[in-house]
Amino acid sequence: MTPQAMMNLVSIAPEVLMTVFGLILVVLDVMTKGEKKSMVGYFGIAFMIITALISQPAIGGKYLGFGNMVMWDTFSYVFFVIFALAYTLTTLGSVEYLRDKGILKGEFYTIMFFSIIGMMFMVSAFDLTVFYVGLETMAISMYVLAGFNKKCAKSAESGVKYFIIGAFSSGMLLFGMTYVYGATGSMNYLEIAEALKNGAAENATVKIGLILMLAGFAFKISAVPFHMWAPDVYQGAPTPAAGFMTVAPKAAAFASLVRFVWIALEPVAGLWGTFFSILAVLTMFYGNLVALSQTNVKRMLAYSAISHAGYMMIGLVAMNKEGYQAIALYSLIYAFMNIGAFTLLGVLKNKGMVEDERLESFAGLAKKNPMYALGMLIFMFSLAGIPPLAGFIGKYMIFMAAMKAELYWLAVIGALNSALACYYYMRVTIYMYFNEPEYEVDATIGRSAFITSFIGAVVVLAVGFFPSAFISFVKHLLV
Amino acid sequence: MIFAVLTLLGPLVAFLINGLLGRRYIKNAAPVVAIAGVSVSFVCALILFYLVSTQGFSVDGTLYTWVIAGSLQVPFGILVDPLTSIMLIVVTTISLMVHIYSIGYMHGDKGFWRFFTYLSVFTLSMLILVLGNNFLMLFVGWELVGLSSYLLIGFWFFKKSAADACKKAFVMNRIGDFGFYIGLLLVIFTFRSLNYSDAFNAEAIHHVKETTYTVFGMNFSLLDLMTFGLFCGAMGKSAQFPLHTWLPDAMEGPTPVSALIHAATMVTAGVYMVARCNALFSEAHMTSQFVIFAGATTAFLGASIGLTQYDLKRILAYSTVSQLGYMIMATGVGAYVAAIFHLFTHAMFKGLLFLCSGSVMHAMHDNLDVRVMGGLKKKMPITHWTYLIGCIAIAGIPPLAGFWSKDEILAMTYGSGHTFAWLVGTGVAGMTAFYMFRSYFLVFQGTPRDQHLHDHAHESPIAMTFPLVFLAICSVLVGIVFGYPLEDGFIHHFLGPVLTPAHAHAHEMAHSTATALMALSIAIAVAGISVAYLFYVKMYPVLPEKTVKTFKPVHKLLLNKWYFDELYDFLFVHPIVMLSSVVFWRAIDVNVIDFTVNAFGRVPMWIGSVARHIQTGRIQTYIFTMVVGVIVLVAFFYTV
Amino acid sequence: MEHILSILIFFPLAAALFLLVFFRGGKSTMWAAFAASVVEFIFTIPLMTNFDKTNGGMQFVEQTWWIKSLGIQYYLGVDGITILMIFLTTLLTMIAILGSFTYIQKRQKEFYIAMLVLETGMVGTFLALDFFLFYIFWEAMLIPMYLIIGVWGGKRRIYAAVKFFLYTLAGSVLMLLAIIALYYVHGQVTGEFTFDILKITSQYAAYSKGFQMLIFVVLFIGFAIKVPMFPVHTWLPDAHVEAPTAGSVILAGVLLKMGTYGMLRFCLPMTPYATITMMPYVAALSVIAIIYGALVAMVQKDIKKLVAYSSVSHMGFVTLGIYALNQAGIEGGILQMFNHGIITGALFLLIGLIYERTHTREIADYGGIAASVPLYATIFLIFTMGSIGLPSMGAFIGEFLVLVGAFEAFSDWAILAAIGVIFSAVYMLWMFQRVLYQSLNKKWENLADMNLREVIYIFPLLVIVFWVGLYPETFTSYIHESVKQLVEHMATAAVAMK
Amino acid sequence: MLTLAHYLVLSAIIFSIGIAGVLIRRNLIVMFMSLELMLNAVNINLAAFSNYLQQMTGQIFIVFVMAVAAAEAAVGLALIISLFRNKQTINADEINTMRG
Amino acid sequence: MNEIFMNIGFWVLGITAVVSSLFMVTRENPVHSALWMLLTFFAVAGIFIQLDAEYIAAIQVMVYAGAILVLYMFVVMLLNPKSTGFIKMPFKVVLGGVVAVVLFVQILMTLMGTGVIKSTQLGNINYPEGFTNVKAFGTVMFTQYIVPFEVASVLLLVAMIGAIVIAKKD
Repeated sequence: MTPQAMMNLVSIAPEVLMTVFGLILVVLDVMTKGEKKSMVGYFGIAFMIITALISQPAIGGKYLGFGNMVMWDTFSYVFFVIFALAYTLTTLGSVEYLRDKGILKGEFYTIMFFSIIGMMFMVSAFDLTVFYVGLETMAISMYVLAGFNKKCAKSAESGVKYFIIGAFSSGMLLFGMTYVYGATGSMNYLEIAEALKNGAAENATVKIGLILMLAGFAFKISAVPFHMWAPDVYQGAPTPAAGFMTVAPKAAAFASLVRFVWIALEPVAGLWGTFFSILAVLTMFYGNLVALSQTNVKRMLAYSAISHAGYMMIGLVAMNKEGYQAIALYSLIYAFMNIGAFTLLGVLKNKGMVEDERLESFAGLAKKNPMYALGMLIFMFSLAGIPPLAGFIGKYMIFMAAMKAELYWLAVIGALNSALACYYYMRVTIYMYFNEPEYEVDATIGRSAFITSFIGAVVVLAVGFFPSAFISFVKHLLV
Repeated sequence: MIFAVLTLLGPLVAFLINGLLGRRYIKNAAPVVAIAGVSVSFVCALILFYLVSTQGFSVDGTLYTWVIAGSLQVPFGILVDPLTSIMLIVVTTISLMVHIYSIGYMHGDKGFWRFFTYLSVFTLSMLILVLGNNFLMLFVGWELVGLSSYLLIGFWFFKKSAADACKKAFVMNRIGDFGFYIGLLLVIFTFRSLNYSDAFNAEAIHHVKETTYTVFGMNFSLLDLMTFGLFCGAMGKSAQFPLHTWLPDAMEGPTPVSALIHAATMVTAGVYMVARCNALFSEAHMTSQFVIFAGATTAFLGASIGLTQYDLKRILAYSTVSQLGYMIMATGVGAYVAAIFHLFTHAMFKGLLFLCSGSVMHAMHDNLDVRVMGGLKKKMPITHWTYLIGCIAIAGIPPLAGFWSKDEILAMTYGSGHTFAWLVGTGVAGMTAFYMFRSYFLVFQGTPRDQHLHDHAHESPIAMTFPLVFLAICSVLVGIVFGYPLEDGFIHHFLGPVLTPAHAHAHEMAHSTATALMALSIAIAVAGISVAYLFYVKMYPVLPEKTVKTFKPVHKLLLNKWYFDELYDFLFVHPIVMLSSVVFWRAIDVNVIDFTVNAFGRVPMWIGSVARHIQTGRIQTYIFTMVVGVIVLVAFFYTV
Repeated sequence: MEHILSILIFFPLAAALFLLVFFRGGKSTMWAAFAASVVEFIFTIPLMTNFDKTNGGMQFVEQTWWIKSLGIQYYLGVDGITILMIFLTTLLTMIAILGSFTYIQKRQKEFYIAMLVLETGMVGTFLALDFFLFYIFWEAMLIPMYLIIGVWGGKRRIYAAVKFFLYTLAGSVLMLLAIIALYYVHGQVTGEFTFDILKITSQYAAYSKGFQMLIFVVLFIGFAIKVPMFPVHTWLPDAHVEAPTAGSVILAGVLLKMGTYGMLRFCLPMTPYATITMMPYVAALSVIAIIYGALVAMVQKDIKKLVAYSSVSHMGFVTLGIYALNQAGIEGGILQMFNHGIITGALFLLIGLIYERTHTREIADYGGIAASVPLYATIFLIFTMGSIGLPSMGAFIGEFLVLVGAFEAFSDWAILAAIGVIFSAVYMLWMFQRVLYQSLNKKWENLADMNLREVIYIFPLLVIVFWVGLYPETFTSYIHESVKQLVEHMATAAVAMK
Repeated sequence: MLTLAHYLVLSAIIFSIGIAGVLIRRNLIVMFMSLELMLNAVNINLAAFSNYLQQMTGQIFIVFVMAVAAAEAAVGLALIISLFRNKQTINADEINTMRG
Repeated sequence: MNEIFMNIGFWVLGITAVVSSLFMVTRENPVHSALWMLLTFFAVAGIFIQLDAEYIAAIQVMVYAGAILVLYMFVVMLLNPKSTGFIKMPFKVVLGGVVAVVLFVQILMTLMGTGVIKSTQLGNINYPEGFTNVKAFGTVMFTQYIVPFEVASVLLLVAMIGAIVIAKKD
């Protein structure tokens, strides 16, 4: 094998491996019945672990194959691990939920699994075609996941909403992409960058094309004003799917965005810097302010997810190494805390411990079920970014990046927003701990959901105390 | 040194024993402990006095370093000099007598042990006050006697009046202490030390004599400012105008307390302090003028109010105020020795008078209104005679104690050229004689006005009469023993070295003038007594009633104590309470600050609840927003 | 002795975990928690005895990398300024736990766990020498305190807890940015990117005046909220009133000290130019706090609220002393921090224990109870007097030193501050009179006096109050050298500034 | 003379009509059709640029767009059917149960 | 001659495409809309041919007109939805139209502002010797763009599974 062929193979090997595993899952799905369907998910976890173990690139190693089309490096790997974690946690947390809802189907896991392949392509793409197809793979999977609970009108509604708006945004993305392609003459990131450097940036169509493209990206990361779908979709989607959707696709969008803007758009940094700083401010404020007035916890978490995208955008705007490292770390931590929170939310609701995710129905949860209340408390404070919990480390890295880039004003706005955000997270804890229960419920929660929330909580605590490992994990990231 | 420490230890140990074990174990044996403690002090005081007077013994030692802050080091130190030893004598004597007296007086009270515990605290504090060798020790004692006073006035705390009175006493004193505090700070600022030995160093004082100090943009002489601050403390403690109003109210406490604290010892602490700081005060001319003014005013105010009161203890209280005014006035004119001398004699006879009043009260079932008494001389002979001796002493009839000291003060005042002050002083002497004898006549002479009460009256037990007799003897003797011959007696030689000799002026005064003054003051006293006799024996009750009718507004003014309490309420208490509750608390704290704070919470909530309506749930709206977003962004980037 | 500081920090946390796993609430939990706090307190004794008082620098230092890639260390140390605070913290926690045995009736296990976790946070805050570590502990304290107020508090506990939390948080989020800014600026100056407090401090001369001003203001606001200084004090009355006794004790006793501690450790030495410039303004704020706090305290109807406002007033003295920037002032400030912790802590305990019996905190509901609870009355009186600043008790020494220091630095403000001495007597005694004196309210005729447990937990405080008052050197000797260094540091900076 | 601009403008017109269609119609299926219209506009652009740049990339991208369009059509219509089963409507105005 | 032919072709096809898409958007009956869309698809296919993309034109007809449109028709028939027409509020209809126009104007202005695009005349793509459009397309597709092509297979697989799982009646 020539070195080039070797390179090619390595660059795409993880995805290929994943695809093979995905196909095995499809087969497994057919072979299992009823309760056993959860095996599909568990096998998926095993496959993820296998892939993660064997696909780890050497530190600093870059495998760019297929004519600069796909890149496998630490950056891709770290985000792959994030997706894998999101998958693992969601799978563990979802079995019980799906069973209770009567939608325990292997497809849930298969689709989630394939969506991760799409995300991996998005992240490792060095060419807009690969990126686009990966993006759509992910997006279509997400539409399906959102509408997965067919019997529930809300789920169907959220699926359709997500789908229509998503398709619209990818239309805009594409339209923008065509102009960029037209002006630079290529779909390849490196060539785009080259062309932009050589004067294509002067071309006015590039500007409008980029704005349309970035708007498409902004849609994926749910940045204001392209965020409108997010609360409705998260609220309607099956809770584990919602948890997954707030984490993995967003991380993928951010990662691919980082790749794109750092490599392809490096010559027009001013443009996207301004673009995302405007959006970051809007996103943080809008997400937090509206979350304040929510009475449905799931919806509140949806808005909070929007605001978290705002914080992460600060890392993007910082335009330094710390910035995207912070984004990676943030996504990683966010995976644990948000999926943990969503899992708990879903399970508690299904068991009747909370009603309809209403805030008031959380009253006295600490009495009804102290362990889960404690878990929820940890997730809430972590999301709020209170040390020593993991969420703080994430925010801290973001602020570090912003300060380094001398984006003081953005850092200040971010900090103020995180103070503002505290209130609505706290409100959940207020109801859980400070109020008397509205009604008594006797219910036990299954093992897998417990494990998910337990892992989430433990990691959230552990990262708070020993962030070193996590930080050094992302420290080797290089775009 | 050892004796000095022992002096302190006596009451301290007594206090600890009674305080910790009193309620459960000692109970009625409390006086034994307390008296043992104070006896130790008394004996030590006598020994110290003996040593100081005969061997020129003195101590200025440090027990340990108390406060250290950078270069400033304040020792917990003891100073024994003639002034101290005199004060020790006064304090321990009266204290011992009151302790003994209290066995009888407080017998059967629920808080018997508590009372003696407090008395021990007081004695201890007072001893710290006089024994300290620096300003901070003085201040400690100063505050601690305030505490004891608070505790003892409020001994019967379930009476609202007592509870009010003790608080008032403490707060009024605190107002003075504020000044004291500033004084202290200025002393530190000036001398970098709080030790008397550093502060009263003539060279150091000379050094800062001309220095001015800026406060709130105004320039003052440093010494004036410092001494004025210190004097504010004295005004509080010694009940000088305008901080005098607490003392009469303090009579809510048990009578022995009034005798000990509010007549003989604590209230004279101010005089002691000014005398102690004579080195500073004599250089501070502005302050001296103020001291004289305050003293004279107080003397007059006290006496004038005393004229009309009907409550026996209040009469004595105003008399105390008035006498304190005398002493302060004396310090103002530089007659420190005279002031201390008067302090000494006053302690004896005023202590005696108060104890007598307690005895009367005991007999009259705690009734103190002089209008219902009368003719008690038969029923209570010892009380009667001792009270009479006290009255004569205070009126200033030779050779009893009051004459010697009071006359000296007046002479000094005249001699120093403060004629107006002298005039006031002389007038007050007459008034004093009048109202003291007024009380005497009303209580002991004449016919009983409430037969029922009279029938049940009886002489007090021995525990109470013994102190009366003892103090009566003292009242007769101390003046002549210590003060004879006038201005050249034992006390002058004794205190002279510590208290700057008072007067150039005095020595210049012709002998004939001195004699004339003496005669005048005796005459005034006699006149006062005669008028009292006329009013309250001969022509009672016609003449008093007629006088009251004639001078109705004046009488009312005096009866109501010049309306000082009401004035203070109107000027300070109400405005401050209103300001605090209406402006500071309700308006600023709640409605401005907290409102703002809550607004930081509410405004985002409000914005959020408005902004959420953008989220209509319709796909078209969402897409519309996206498109508008793109349009705006495009427009933005094309214009930028 | 090697890891005494780490032990001090993490022992309570370990104990909390132990409680979490092995206990099910009830009596045994209480005693276990108490035992843990006693052990923790005992750990401070070797710390106190082995402390080298002639050394003004950091002692018992522990230093390893925590997050090496970001220049964050696990760096602990204790100096004269902190050691008293450590002592205070462990002592008060112990007492507060003992004082909660009967007060806390529901969810006992959680309560004691929260208390122990809180202790970890507090000790950690005082010991951290790494800015990042400090911030972690600083914020981490909020959660247990928030729960203590919110779960076991009074009627308006939710409002109070939220207010406490958000208020403090709002102050400290910007602090985080200031910390990061210092990190970068220090990095630019020296090439070494670190959160080491001592290193960042040592480079103060390299920070421009404008930068110092900015950092100062941000840090100061964060700390001032915690102190709390006028006009950011309004969380305090609510939090104090609603918190359970132990919460109030810790809040008043330790948490408020964090603000002033922060000023001493950060504002002063790190941004000396700004400190010197801002000195008079801070003094003005302090004086306003002293007088305003006292006046507002005077008209309160709720005992706890009154004591809460009195804290504002007393803490005003602390800040006044600290910003006098001289030996006497700073020492006085530190000592006053200590005293205020002891005295106000004791007052809250006393109020708490009577509240357990009467279930009211309205002053008007009481009256004359000294007749039925004489021992209580006596002890209450002692602490009332202590709070007033009666000589022979601790607070006097503190106030005195503060005023001496302040008088040297800004005499006019010191004079105004001394007025607080009057008002403190007014409001405390007025309250005392209305609660304990006057005629006995018939309702409380059969009120039970303090029992043995209550006497036991008050007793150490009683001893300390007099100890500090009569022989403060036991305590001040710890702080002399450190304060001296700090003052010299400020003086050097002042010279450099000119 | 046909320039690149002609095609680009044509595609822009169709794209705008597509957007307008999404915005003004309330039948989900028609809205979806409008989305297809937008994709067609994209395709015209791509083909035009492909011609202009003299390379195949643009045309190849069209194939991917079509593949995606087909996939979307499958999933999207399935979702619409699922919604219709639940709510008996495919009226965009009526699927607003989640809002605020 | 060729050029005139091209010109005529463009205008005819272009106008057809625009008009038919306008009709598609504005017809109340979804079936009509679908039929108008069909016309648009054909017109666009013609444009592709003009742009030297014969292969694309072919699959445009096959995929869009043949597959996707049929799917639409099928669903329309299946659901036979009662609701047709526009969103109810005319104000919003106008607003929707307005923003679409505004966006169009912005794009137009951009295009007009770019000289290169305005003046470039399009011609035929020059293929290497022996290459036709399809061959060239295939060569590039299966060499350079093999990866996205493979990814597209995953995409279609997901879409298939998803469509089944959603549409299937349990």
